[in-house]
Amino acid sequence: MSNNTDFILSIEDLTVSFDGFKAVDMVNLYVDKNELRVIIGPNGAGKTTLLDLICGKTKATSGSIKFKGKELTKLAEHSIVRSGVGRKFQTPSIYENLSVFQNLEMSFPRGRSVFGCLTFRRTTDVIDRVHEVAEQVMLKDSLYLEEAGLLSHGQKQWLEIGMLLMQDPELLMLDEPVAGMSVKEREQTAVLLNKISQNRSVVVIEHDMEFVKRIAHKVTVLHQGKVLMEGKMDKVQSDPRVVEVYLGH
Amino acid sequence: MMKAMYQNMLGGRSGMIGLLILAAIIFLVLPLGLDLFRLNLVGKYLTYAFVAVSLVLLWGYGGILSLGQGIFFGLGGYCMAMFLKLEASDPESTKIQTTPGIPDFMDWNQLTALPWFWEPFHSLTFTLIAILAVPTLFAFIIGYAMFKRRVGGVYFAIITQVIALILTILIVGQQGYTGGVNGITDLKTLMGWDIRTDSAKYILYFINGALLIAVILVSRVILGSKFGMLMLAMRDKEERVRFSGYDVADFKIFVFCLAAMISAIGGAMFTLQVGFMSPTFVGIVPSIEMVIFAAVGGRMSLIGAVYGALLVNYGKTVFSESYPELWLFLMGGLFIAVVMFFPNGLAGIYDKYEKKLFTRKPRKGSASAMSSRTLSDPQPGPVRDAASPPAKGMGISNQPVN
Amino acid sequence: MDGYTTSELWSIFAMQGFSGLSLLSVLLLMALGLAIIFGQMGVINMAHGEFMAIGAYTTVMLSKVALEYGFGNYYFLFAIVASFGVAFLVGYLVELGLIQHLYKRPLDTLLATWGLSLIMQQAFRSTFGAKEVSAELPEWLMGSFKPTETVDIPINGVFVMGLTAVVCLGVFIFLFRSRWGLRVRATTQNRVMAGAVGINTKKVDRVTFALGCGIAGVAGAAFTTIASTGPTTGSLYIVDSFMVVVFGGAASLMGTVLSAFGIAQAQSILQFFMDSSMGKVVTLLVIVTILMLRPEGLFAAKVRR
Amino acid sequence: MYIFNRNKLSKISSVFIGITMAASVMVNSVMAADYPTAKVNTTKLNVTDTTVKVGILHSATGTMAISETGSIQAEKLAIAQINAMGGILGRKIEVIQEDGASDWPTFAEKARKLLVKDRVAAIMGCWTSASRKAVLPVVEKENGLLYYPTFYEGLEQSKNVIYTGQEATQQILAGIDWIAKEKGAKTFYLIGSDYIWPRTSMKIARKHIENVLKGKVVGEEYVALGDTQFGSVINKIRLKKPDVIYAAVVGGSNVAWFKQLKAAGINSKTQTMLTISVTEDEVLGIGGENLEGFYSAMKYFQSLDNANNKAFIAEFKKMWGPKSVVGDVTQAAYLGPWLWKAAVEKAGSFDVDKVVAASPGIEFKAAPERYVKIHNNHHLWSKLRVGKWRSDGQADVVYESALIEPNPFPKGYQ
Repeated sequence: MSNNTDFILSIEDLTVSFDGFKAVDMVNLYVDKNELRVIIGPNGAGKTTLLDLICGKTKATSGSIKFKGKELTKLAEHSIVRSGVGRKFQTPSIYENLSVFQNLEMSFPRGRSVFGCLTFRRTTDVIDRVHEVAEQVMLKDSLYLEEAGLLSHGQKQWLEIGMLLMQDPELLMLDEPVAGMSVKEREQTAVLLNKISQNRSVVVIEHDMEFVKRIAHKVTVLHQGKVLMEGKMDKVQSDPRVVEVYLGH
Repeated sequence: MMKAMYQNMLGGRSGMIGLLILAAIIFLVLPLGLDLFRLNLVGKYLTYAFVAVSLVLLWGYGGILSLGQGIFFGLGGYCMAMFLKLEASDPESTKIQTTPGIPDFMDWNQLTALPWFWEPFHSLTFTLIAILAVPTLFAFIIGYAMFKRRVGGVYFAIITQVIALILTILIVGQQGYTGGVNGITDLKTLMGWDIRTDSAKYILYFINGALLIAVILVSRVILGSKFGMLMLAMRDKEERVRFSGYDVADFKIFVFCLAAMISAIGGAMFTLQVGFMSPTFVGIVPSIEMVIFAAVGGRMSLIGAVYGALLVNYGKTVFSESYPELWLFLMGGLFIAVVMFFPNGLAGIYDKYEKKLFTRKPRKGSASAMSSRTLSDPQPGPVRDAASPPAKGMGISNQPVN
Repeated sequence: MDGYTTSELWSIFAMQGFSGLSLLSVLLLMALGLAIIFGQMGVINMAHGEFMAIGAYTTVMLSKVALEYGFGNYYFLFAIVASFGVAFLVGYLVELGLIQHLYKRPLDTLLATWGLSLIMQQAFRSTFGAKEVSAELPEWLMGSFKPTETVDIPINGVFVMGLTAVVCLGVFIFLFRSRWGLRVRATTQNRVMAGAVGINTKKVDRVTFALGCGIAGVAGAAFTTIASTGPTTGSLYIVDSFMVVVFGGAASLMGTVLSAFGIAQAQSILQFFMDSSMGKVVTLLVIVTILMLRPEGLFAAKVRR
Repeated sequence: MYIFNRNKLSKISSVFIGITMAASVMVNSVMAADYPTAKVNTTKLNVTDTTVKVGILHSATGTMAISETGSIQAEKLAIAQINAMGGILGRKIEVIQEDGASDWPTFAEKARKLLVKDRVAAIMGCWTSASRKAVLPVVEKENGLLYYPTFYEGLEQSKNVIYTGQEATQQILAGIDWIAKEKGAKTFYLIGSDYIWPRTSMKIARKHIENVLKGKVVGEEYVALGDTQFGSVINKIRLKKPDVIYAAVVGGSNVAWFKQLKAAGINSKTQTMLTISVTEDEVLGIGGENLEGFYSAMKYFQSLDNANNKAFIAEFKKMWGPKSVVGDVTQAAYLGPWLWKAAVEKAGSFDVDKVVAASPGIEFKAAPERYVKIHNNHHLWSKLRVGKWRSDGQADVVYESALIEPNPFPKGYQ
């Protein structure tokens, strides 16, 4: 792994400990450009913590996270986002009191400073972009819903993905994007993710193996804060260690 | 363009009507209906309204409860008072002192020269700048230290309260420099203009009213911009905002500084109209009372806050005259009732009532304008949709503590 | 300072340390109650000082009764228990009528309890009058003993400190060694789970809140040994107590004890070498600065967020 | 200064009381018709053919209410007595009472209201310096007349104010002289609450101790208003072992101060203390047993043994209940309406300018403190008494000075 710049994201020897408990322990992970990587693992394996570390929500105890060759561990959250990393949370995190349009508009990558916000104007390029993304995440019909809180659970998940797409990130991290979705919605989401990953890298945490099969280029299995194994889905699924971890759990 | 501007500043038709009514009350009804004595009282209440408005921005929209707005009200007031005091302490009228030409309380405290930080207050220009800059700078320091470290919610409230306490002790303890418990008193003229005359009182009242309306307009512009929307978003889902690439602390610092500046204007006008400034307006009790003004008026309503300040103070004057025993009970009950039953204060009650009356009509200008255009694109222009947010979701439960 | 000899300085530190300890007692008793209410339940009780005043008034009233019937020498022990009881009871009622509706809104509790404190202050004024009243202290609490020639230690200070130690110990045992404590901790850590395993969480909340108020009542009884009681007595300590709790790290009782100790000693020593207002200003400033650098307080456990 | 023989003076004056009282009744029986309203009131004051309006402006609510209630009662008593004697220039006094609510802007507001709306001929009012400072610009601007009862720091003199309490030098110098002589005191420890009155008083005390008595101030300490922790101060006092503690602690702190002293084993057997901030009113809160044997320097004590005072106390208790206590300020407040009456009658007019002009030289011989006279500087000539507190909350007067000239701007003490 000599040259970091080959990868969009390279994580090396990443460790975080909470009062001695190592939630993530010497993890190494490399994600290619335009790759869709799925991270699986039993509860408490450290999956969400890993995403937290990448996006800066949790600070690493040691190790390094490089994004496009740039060290992220010391950066503030907003700087990480601005450098091109988007993150979706486990439970849909949208602004329930704002309209769907406003939710998307808020994520438009312009006017992010105080002054920028005060002088921000809703120009046609903003409107066009919102429409484009709304179309993509299947929310075109709900665009003018006054309170996004009224959307269904699945639609909220899409809205949050849409908000990330507004930022046009090079790395998109999704924490359980299909939780609480119907079978049909899952299928639509799978299509969506495959489309999204055509021009950006995506890291997904997911439990639904059927879903994972449909989208994953490569799968990483985390267990007790460590990488258990990594590879193609079929290979991972048949690995005895993985089976043991899941069944033994 | 003009239309957008109008929508933005005045919050649409209903917002404009509300503002016009308020202006009419301040500029016509009260001056015509009240004698100068009562009007002067109203003028004093209106200086508190600045603080109430600042708390709508800070607390209602920003979700940041400051229990130390008295700090900024006081700093603004003290800056003004320092200028007026220096003008009142010319060597001629203070010739009886050991050191003529310095404020009387300094002389009593054995100071023989004007302290350095008083010197620039000889200049009115400097004073006017200081009234705005000193509290803002102070707010910036506090805000920077706290928000950058994600101190929020309850902790922020308690720490601002302690800072208010520190400042009060300091002002009272350093009486040679500050006038101590008595405050800075016996203020007479502003650039030779006697502020105690009837005509001056009228003029100051109108200036005060105009400034208040101006502050409300500016606040509306800010709330109507993307900034206002962001405040709501932040109060709702701070993490999401942060992970959309915004530096949340910057926005909090800004709104805290803005609130400080608005409160300071109120403080300066207070000094001018009342004729002195004292530490009683800096401490914990006035600071928390000012929160109740905003709460009674409606913590999400700029105009409501003004009515809140007027009503609570009027109630205080009336009740403390006739039923002094009852006043604290009433005030305490008001706190509890507003929190438990009317979290949106008067504005909330008004909205509810108005809704019942005009169910056919869409409610507030902006939000409903949006829904009536559901099929068309929103117009390019400033983001004004957030000017009148849905009244739901007042709970500040989403405040992260750290 | 102007020319103290070494032995004098030595006695200064001994006596100041002691005077810090007696400040500590009231502060700690107040803060302990708050730490339970705020730290364990997340409720900001701005009326906490008024619960202390309830205790103080109870003690004063009992002292009047005791004088009348001539058992003035022993009433004080009984008064401590009574102060706890009365404050506990009022706290229980307040939780029932007010606090339980506001658990999810900490900032709103702050405002509502502030309103409550205004009402309670006026109630004191209407009942006991605006004038400050003070309890007749039993003889055995008066005076001081002198371990050395220059050191004087007031006996009431020693007594109050002993009382504080006993209360602290009691709270620790209650929270960490009793079944009730287990329920309290279970409820505060995971309300839903606690409810699921059959704990009556509402009752637990009520008792916890009332317990905090009761301890404030004991603080009030202790307070009567050093000063008089007026309607606004409670408001003197409320901000300081909050500082102690926040400074110690809200969730840690040990932190509360240590921070009360630190703050009281710092203030006491500083007030000796500066004047009293500057001593207080410096103490508060230092705390605020430290809190800005370390918002979670001194002794907060690192938790996985 | 001390040239009068006290005993002789007291005998003479007690004879005088009867005469003056009788005389004043005679004078007051003059009809209002002798003084037509148009003549006695050229400045649109609220004076009719039968009445004259006077304002009372104190805190009836808030933290200061405890202290100011006595003043309100005394003023009302004086006014009731004056009315019973026929009023002033044949006009009954009608009181408009306003509540300053312990809040300084409210004081200013209400003063303005009394002067502008009610057009009162005089205001009896204020207690704290802060409230007076807030009211002063209003009174001067509207050309009103304020009778201010509290002993205070001096450093003030206004055409529109008559100060019926002592300014600082009147309360301090003679008391310190006495205690220095009586106790042979050389070292003093000064302690006060942290605001203008104690600070000014201590400044004057220090200069006097150092320059005149050649004694030594071994400590000077100020505690924040409302502070209840005196541990540090008491420790310092223990180390410094002053001959005299000179104290000006006020309000709630006062109680804590004496209580903690007693708890620390410092009492009048081991320590001399002279305070200038404890009157009978304060003793109620502190408790006589905590004070026993300490000294206060005041111009008036309830226990003063003279006919004026006995009559006054009897009337006061009749009006306000037998449990009432009367302190120094309460008595000074009682003087206000009487001094105003005398000045109005001397001027033959209610006009403020004329009353002010007539005021210097006005004497009041029926004063409970026995005799006062208005100085050109609008303060009163008065005596200083030192009282030694008993456990029942009353004081034994152990020293009485001669009349002291008021000097609000003392040279050499600034």
